[in-house]
Amino acid sequence: MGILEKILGRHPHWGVHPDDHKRPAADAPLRSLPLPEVLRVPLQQHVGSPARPVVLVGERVLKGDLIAEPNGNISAPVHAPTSGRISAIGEITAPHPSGLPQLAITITADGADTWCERQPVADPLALAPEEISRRTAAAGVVGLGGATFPAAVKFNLGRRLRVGTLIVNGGECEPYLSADDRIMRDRATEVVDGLRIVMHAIGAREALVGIEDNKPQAITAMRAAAAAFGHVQVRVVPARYPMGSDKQLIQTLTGKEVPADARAAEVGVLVHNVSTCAAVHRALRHGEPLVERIVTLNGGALTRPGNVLAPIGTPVVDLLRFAGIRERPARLILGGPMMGIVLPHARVPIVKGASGVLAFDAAEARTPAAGPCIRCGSCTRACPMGLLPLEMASRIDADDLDGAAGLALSDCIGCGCCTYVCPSHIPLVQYFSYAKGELSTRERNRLREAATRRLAEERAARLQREAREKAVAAARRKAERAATKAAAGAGVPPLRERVVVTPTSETAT
Amino acid sequence: MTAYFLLLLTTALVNNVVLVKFLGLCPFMGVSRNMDSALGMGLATTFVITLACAATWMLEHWLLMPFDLGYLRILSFILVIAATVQFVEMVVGKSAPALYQALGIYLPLITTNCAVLGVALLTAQERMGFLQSLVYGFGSALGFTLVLLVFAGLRERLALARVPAAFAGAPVSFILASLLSLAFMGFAGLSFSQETSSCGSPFCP
Amino acid sequence: MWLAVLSLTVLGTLLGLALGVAAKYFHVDGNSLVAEIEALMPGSNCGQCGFAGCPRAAAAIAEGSAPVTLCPPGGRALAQALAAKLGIRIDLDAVVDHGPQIANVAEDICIGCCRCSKVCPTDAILGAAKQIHNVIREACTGCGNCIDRCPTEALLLQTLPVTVQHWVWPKPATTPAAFAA
Amino acid sequence: MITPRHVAPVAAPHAAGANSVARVMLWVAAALLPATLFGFWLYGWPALHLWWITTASAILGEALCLRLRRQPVRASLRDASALLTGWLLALSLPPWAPWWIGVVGGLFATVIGKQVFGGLGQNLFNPAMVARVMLLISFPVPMTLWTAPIPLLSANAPGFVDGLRITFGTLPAALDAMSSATLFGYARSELSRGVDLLQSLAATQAPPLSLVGERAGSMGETASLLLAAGGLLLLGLRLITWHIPFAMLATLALLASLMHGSDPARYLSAGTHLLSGGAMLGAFFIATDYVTSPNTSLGQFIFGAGVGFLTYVIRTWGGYPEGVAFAVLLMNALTPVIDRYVKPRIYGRDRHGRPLEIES
Repeated sequence: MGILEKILGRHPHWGVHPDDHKRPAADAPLRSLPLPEVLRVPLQQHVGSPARPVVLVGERVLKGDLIAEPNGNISAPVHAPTSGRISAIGEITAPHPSGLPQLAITITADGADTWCERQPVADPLALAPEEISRRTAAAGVVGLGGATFPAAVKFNLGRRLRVGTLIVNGGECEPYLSADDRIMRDRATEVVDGLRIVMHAIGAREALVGIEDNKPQAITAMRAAAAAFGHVQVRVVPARYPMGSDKQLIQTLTGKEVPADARAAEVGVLVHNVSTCAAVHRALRHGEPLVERIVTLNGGALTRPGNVLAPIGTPVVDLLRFAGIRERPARLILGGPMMGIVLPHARVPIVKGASGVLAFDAAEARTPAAGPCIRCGSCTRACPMGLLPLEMASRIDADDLDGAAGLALSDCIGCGCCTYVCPSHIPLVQYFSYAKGELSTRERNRLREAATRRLAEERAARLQREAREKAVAAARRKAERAATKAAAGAGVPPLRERVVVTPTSETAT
Repeated sequence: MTAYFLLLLTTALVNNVVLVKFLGLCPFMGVSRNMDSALGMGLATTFVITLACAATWMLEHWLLMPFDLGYLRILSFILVIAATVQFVEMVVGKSAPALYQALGIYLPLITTNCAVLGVALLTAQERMGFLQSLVYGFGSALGFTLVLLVFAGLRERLALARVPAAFAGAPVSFILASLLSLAFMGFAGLSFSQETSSCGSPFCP
Repeated sequence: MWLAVLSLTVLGTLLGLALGVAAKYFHVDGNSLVAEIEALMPGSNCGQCGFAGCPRAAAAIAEGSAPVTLCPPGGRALAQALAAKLGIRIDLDAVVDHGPQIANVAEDICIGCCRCSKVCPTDAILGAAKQIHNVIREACTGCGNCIDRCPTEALLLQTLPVTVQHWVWPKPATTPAAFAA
Repeated sequence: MITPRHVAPVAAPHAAGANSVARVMLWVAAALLPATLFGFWLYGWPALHLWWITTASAILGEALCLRLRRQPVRASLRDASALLTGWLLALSLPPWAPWWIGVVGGLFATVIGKQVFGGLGQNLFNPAMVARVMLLISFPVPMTLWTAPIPLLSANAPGFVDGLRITFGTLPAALDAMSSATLFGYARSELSRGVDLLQSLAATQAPPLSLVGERAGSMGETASLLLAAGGLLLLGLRLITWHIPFAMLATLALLASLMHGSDPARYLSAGTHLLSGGAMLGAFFIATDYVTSPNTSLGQFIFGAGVGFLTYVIRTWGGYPEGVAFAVLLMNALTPVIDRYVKPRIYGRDRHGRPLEIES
């Protein structure tokens, strides 16, 4: 971190270096949460369409049983996190800042925690890559770093684009969190085995494990576990937020830049989180679907911060009680302090992407009041994407969303560096989230309008057609009447007259 | 050559047509909402002024002076300028429809832009040579474009500022223009000749 | 005197001729502004603005005889887009915007009279005579034309509920109070 | 018990850095302090009086406007930006200028220069320089009446009361004897009399060029070393970046050396340009004003170079002997244009904002 490194250019020029608050939670040994009585498992814990329930209320399930199946190409199944009875399928408050309802399956635990029948694979590396993808998908493994993108979909993408390098993300740059740190320290062999399975699944030649230099024990453990495998390298990266962001880690480790609007796989790399790799290991070697994860419990309002192994669907309140509550939390956060979301209340469940639950005391939750922008440019220097946050925010403030989009608003990764460094404490990220949401709503409306336009045109065409048909029919009736009259008069139907009438009525419409 | 360059510089900066001579204020306030249209307006005006300077020089020297028709000067100059503007309008409408729409009414209004007539009349009044009047016209237009572009940039930023309601709109724009004028006072008396007393303009009284 | 008249006449004629030739050469057809505005409009021709269809409304907006805030289905976003296109400033707060709405048929009081489906600009109402009608959610634009036609008041406009997927962060407050420490 | 009290959803991040507007402003003030104290010592009590009058007027103007706009006055004043504006203006005034110069200048700076545009962060020109240029153009005589240094506690330095009399009343008759010329003013008037620099600078009455700052000039601009030290403090604290000061001083020095080299009899040397007038104050404290300078490194570099270039041009060929204030204002005006055309390269995009090619 010295001046020398800065001059040599190894120190990234972007990002921030917040106070990490990782200890003592990171050094406390991993504990297991006593089984909660009730688990609420949301049907959407991943990017993509929500899963579809395959169980009925009152049904008994075993731990690991499929309770909701994937729905569509990008989706993931959901499994029972413990054995028990399905007590409800309905709406609960989502772990989402909006506090809006979301569908979930509620399981009342029977306390036995009995596993269903598992199908372990002795040597996953001997399986066909497609089979690994299939089993990973069936186990409901999604990106556990927070993005929650279905892992198997990424495997297939990597295989199709012939990705050569697997990057394993052990950055964990978010302050307070140490779930990945803990898994690398305690389960390094599982992580390394998992990443070798992932490499096999995508056909990668090498794997780079990037770990921030503030986790020396994790680095040692991972180096020891990976020592036997020459194509797995553990690389130390500077501790700098947001090092754990895909694009920044790829740039730091390989020097490659992912072009805007392109996927990492297109430049020959694929990023998976260390916890995801461990989950792949469990899915293949043990046949266990993703039903539990390590969650960091941290924050000033807790007495015993640390990492716990908790079933998916555990209500946050159970976790907090387990960690001991010092005072009423001033703010509850799911995830890290930089990108995490505020929880509306403590009864919401944890999901697959929940790397931490933070209970902030009043001092930690104090938000300085926002002032006017003084154009100091701190945000511009901190932005890891090289954007101009102040310019975008001032345009959004003046309702010029297109102007902000013209400054590459869509490239913003929402890391929060700009807001963190802002001396005026302007909620820049919220401006960008608002604008992104509003722009996508507009885009949706635009598509809808195009559909409406088509429908209106179809209706106009239909009305025209009907009018024409009516006119034709009227003309025909008239002609027939005339014909009958003529026939009554002369006895011979005047055939030519009928031929002449039809085209004139056609043009009249 | 150096003389022409200095003439260009002094007409553009020292005797700036907008901020010092206060000519062409209508487009200066009207087409300075955004930088793209300001640049377009500036280029169109540059074209018109330079062309008008050439045309009016010819008019002056080949028609008005030989036949002693000095009293027709303003009338005939306006005629020529109007025709030039019409021509420019057609060219812009054909080649840059977006700019044509952005400039809107201000494009035909270049006809009545006093900067154009003013510069043309000044060149006639000062009895400049052909090349000199061309440079003078081009320099003035360049100064006009520069100031218009700078002012548009400032106003773009002003549009994002939280201006008090009492000053929002035209008032703050005029204050801004006055401050810009204040800044341009720094060029006052700029002189590259040996003696520092002259104000640098060849037309300085 | 004659010289002045002659010289100005000749000058004017020459310039006029030159411009005439140039006008031929640089000819541009049509007013593309109306077409551009029309492309921004919803296109359902619902008639709530008081004009017979979106093209008429677009023409009126282009010539300045109608305000850009005239379109209720377009809401605030459309008003803003139109204002940007025409380079005018508008007071966005004055535009009424309920958010997306759709019509809903109360099935127990629908008598199947078919009056509503006849006025629907997008053919979004299904139903034959004496059958309970139904609204196709995807096709309904929430224009409200059908509401007044229903003899039993079985049709109501409903604001679509916001879901977790479609929720948008609110814009940060910028009132002077936010400046207070 | 566990559920926190929320009103509206709070957006991430839930952590904030320690920086604040007040911290920035107060550090800048702290960096100005040595040069300011030196100015007080050098020019005596009148300088101190003018300083507080100007600063108080600036703060008063700000408070008045905030009140009229119904904004929280105390909270907004706490950011110390008005203090700094008044302070910088005071440092750029002739130290023995009468009180009304300070009052008019201070009020003009915050009211017209800043609050009319919407207050902190919304102004387009540096408020202190707007006020200084306005004063210079409107009141050229008192604004170019310089005092020779009469250090406090020296034999003929005015006392506290005499100081008040100088600032608030009429100038004592003795002032004529004390009035002096800045080096630029002297060089210019000698040149226009036809005396070349080689002779005029060698003459005994030539104002000295002092590294420490014992020369005639504005209250706070003479102590070049102290100003540079303050600037280095700001650089060290990363409150400013090196681009603007370096580009400005380097451009000024480069131009001056080139011209001086070509004709030493007509053009002053680089050292003179750097150490006289407001070059140091301008480079470190005025041109670096966040609000009115570009916010990308390259933009700042261009901005600084522009200020240096224009300063040299106005000093050497312009109608005014000193050009920093004008140069800063002119470049302020160009800032939006610079920001428009100079943008940082976005990750995954080229300089023009187009996505990078996918290399396979």
